[in-house]
Amino acid sequence: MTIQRDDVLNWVREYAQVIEDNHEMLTELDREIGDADHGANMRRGFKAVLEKLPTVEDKDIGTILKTVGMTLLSKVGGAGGPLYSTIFMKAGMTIGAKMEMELSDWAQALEAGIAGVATLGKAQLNDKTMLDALYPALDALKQAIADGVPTGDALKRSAEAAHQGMLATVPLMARKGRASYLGERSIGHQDPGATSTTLLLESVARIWADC
Amino acid sequence: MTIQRDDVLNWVREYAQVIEDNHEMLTELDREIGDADHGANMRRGFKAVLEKLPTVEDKDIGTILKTVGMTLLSKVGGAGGPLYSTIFMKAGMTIGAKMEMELSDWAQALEAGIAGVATLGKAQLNDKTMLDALYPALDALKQAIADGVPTGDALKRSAEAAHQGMLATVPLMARKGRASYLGERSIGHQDPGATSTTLLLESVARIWADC
Amino acid sequence: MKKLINKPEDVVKEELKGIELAHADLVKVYYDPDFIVRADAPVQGKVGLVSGGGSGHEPMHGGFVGKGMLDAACPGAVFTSPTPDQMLEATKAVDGGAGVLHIVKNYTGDVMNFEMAADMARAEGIEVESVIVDDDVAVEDSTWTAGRRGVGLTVLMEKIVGAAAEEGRSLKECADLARKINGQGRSMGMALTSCTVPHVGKPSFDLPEDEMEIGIGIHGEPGRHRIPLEPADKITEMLIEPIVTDLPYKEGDEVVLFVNSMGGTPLIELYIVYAKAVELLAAKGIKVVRHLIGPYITSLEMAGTSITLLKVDEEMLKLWDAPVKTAGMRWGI
Amino acid sequence: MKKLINKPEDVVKEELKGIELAHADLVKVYYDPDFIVRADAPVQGKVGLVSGGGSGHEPMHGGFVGKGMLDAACPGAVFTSPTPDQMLEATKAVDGGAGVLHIVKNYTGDVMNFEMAADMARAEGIEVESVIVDDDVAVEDSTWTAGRRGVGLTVLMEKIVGAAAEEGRSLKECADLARKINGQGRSMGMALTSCTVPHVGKPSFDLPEDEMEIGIGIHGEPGRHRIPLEPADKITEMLIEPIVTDLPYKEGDEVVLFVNSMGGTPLIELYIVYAKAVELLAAKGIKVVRHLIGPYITSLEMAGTSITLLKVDEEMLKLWDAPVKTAGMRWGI
Ligand SMILES: Nc1ncnc2c1ncn2[C@@H]1O[C@H](COP(=O)(O)OP(=O)(O)O)[C@@H](O)[C@H]1O
Ligand SMILES: Nc1ncnc2c1ncn2[C@@H]1O[C@H](COP(=O)(O)OP(=O)(O)O)[C@@H](O)[C@H]1O
Ligand SMILES: [Mg+2]
Ligand SMILES: [Mg+2]
Ligand SMILES: [Mg+2]
Ligand SMILES: [Mg+2]
Repeated sequence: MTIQRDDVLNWVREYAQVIEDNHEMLTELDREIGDADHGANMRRGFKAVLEKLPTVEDKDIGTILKTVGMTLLSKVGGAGGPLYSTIFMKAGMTIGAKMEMELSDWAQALEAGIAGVATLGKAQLNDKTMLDALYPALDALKQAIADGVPTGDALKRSAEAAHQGMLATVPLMARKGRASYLGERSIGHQDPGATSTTLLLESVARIWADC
Repeated sequence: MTIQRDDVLNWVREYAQVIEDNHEMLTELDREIGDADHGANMRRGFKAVLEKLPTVEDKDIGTILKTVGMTLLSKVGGAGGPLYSTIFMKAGMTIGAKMEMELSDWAQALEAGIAGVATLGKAQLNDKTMLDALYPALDALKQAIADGVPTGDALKRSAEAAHQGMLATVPLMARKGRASYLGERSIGHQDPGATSTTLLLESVARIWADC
Repeated sequence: MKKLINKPEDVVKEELKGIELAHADLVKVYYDPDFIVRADAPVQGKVGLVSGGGSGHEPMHGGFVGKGMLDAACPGAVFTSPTPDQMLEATKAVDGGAGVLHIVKNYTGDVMNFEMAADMARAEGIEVESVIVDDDVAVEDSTWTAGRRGVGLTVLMEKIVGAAAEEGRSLKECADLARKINGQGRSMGMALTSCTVPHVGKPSFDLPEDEMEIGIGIHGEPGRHRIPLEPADKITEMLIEPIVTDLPYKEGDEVVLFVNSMGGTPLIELYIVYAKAVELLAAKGIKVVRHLIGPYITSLEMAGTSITLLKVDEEMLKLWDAPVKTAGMRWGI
Repeated sequence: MKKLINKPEDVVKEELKGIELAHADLVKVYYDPDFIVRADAPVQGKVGLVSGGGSGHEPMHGGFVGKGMLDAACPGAVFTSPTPDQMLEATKAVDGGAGVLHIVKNYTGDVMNFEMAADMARAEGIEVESVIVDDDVAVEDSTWTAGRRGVGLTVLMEKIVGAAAEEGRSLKECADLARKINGQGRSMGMALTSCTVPHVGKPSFDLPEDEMEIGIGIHGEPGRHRIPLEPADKITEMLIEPIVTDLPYKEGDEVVLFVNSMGGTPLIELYIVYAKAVELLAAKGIKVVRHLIGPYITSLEMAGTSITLLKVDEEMLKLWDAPVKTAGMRWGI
């Protein structure tokens, strides 16, 4: 089955709810090694997204994702704002004016989004950033597609890989973002951005499980 | 027996030590209903007095007391500074250039000092100030002298009256000084100034017990 | 106690050293007795303005010494009024032949010490007038008590009378103006936290996390009432209302609105209070024509705010706008 | 959490309201997107200076908008860098035809958002240059990391480059001057207490009564080291030493010394730190020719201090002394 425009809308709404439910946890992670705003920023952004969404409900997937990206850009701020905005914008630009897409389209979109994050933030794997969740998730997704795994399972594997990547940030010393100012003291804490992107990919897997 | 110049010097030194030993208690009383400095101020003042004392050790009682008063005036500050200064200055002026004095001289000196405090501070009995210890102490002293009580006992009665007056400040509502700003909330606390003057009269009674 | 200090007993001296090093272009600092005078004191033919009080209220008063404001300030120990010898020396140092005005906040200690200093200065042939500031509506005014405290209005008075003295007005004119200001100004303050006097080493009062003190002074004295925490808008109302009804300020009045930080409250919060205060006053037809926002009369690191209103006329406004060049307040020069 | 606020999410908007009401003579305030511009913007033919960053650092940056300093400031949420649309609108509002300089503190978020805004502005035909401030010696400088943070030097840069722009210098000249300043300035900060971000409601870090954080930033991030409390003199040494050795500052250098309060530290303590800092520098032959002492770049109500040194030449000094008229810094006008 393909992923419909409405599946995309449902996923965005679901993720907004996930943020609403987890913003305190995200802010708390950021309090430990950052500046205690990641949850609050994402929450402000996705509240605005929910308000904006009705204006593009009848539009194509690319337009929807780009609109989410633009909204995040003007509402989130901080490092998270441009980075999350880029994920959605590049993904939207990659998918383009489609009303439905294949899993492979999603994989390409995600790849473009992640490449955007890497370009913008100049971070690498193991710098203790969201990339540590995103890269493994993308690899797992591409592998699953290559192995012919059905959509639901493929997305699940991708989300699980993100989750592992997120956990793997704990022992790392941060080299990018605000946590890097802590040097050695950043060790032993889970990266907030890797956590919120894991939640993002988990909500994808949940909502598109039957696609 | 009469009170010698050296008895006066010994008493001033003793009181300086009493302040050193009790400044924290006095400041704590002042913290509760004032601005937490009465002990610190008195301590600063009597440290300076101890430094100054050698320069007048061979002088008469009046000069010694006036010197103490002048030193307190320039070192204590706050309300306590001028008030304590006045006690010593007026007492010294009243006694004058004597090398020894009778108990009645002391009573007159104390009366002059207390009158100075009343003029300067415009407080009355039961306003919850040092006068609540000083007035009863003076009355008791004068009564004891009239009754022909020996010096040591007379001073003891005077100190005891001060102590009672000090305790009697607890239920009062302050009408003068910084504690008055607290209104009803000043009730239930012992006045710091009444406490330090009681210590003053107690040290007199101790040091001049055998005069 | 967490403070950037060395020994508690050295705080004031070391602070004075810093002021001396930083502001040699504005002031001269004298020690034992301690006082701060304008670099060009005495200014011949000008009334000398002297104020003083305990330390711990910075920038008041030492930060207000300079052209267009005070001629001298006498810093006492932390929260302890200074001594007559400081005031006497300061008075002598700034007397330019036109007499000296003492601006005294109404605290028993300040009043008594300044009175003695004035007597001593007069004995030395200097003409001295004293003005008492007692603007704190949190304290009931009665002849039976020590009366109201002098708080925020002191800052506004020092600025305006400072400009008048700079203009060359006589001692009597300066004193009259100061008394007029005192008649038209009112203040009230509140605290979210206490402060810690260095030599005491623990907070002057203990305030639970969900309570505040209303009607505090500037010396870490507890306030008149302790009540549950409220939002900024409500707190602003609780300060503005008693101020406005006390004078009372009336529709059509033009005022200087001074929103002061007690030390630990940051600017971001003061602007929130300021916005609400302007709104409340506007609803009563009272117009804010000038303002002062920031930590000008503080209680060490206490968190909280005080609000001062001063009803002004054109003359006062002109003096308010006149140039001033001090470490703590500066414009026009 | 004890703050003079209403709802945490309204803090910045209500603050802007207060700024708008108080400083209408200096600035205009715009909402959604939020930014503050000089009242007379755009000034034709003048380079426009735009900065911005999270709120909670007041008076920076909004308090530095006005003649002789910034043309616009973009306030983000508390401790969160603002968004490109704010920066773009601010850039458009101050472009007087001579181009716009973005002064950006080196934080991943600030840099990325300002980069995007600059791209968008250029796409609309405005010439934009960006300068990154990264003066915090507490952070190791390496191409593998996010690099050093921009802290206290930002204030000095905004003043000096503001004066240069006011003088009519070109965009390139302003940008070059800003980069020169960045090359000659270094800072380091410490905290005695944490601060509480309104929407978080609890302290950003927990600090025992007998410890302090050395090498903090301005966003409530913990510092590099947590160590036992020390006297002010020792703390001053711990800040001055790494600053001086980093550039390094040398005998004969003339510097601006900036002793900053993180918010909750009162002036009385800053002067103690200042006095010691001057003494330490003098011992190395480094001469303090100008200073700034007070809460200029803060972290809400955090207690602590930061020290900034800027090596200056005659040109920079002249620009430092040039008139400035903003809510947070004013002289000569
Ligand atoms: N250079 C970077 N590249 C990729 N991700 C980054 C980079 N810098 C920060 N991040 C991510 O952003 C997260 C922090 O986001 P947020 O708290 O919203 O922004 P800020 O750090 O500006 O407060 C970090 O946990 C990290 O995952
Ligand atoms: N008007 C007054 N008359 C007599 N005693 C007074 C008066 N005002 C204050 N006192 C005394 O002074 C004491 C406080 O002294 P101190 O703490 O040294 O001064 P301050 O109140 O200026 O801090 C009070 O406890 C009270 O006994
Ligand atoms: Mg963050
Ligand atoms: Mg006291
Ligand atoms: Mg006192
Ligand atoms: Mg942030």
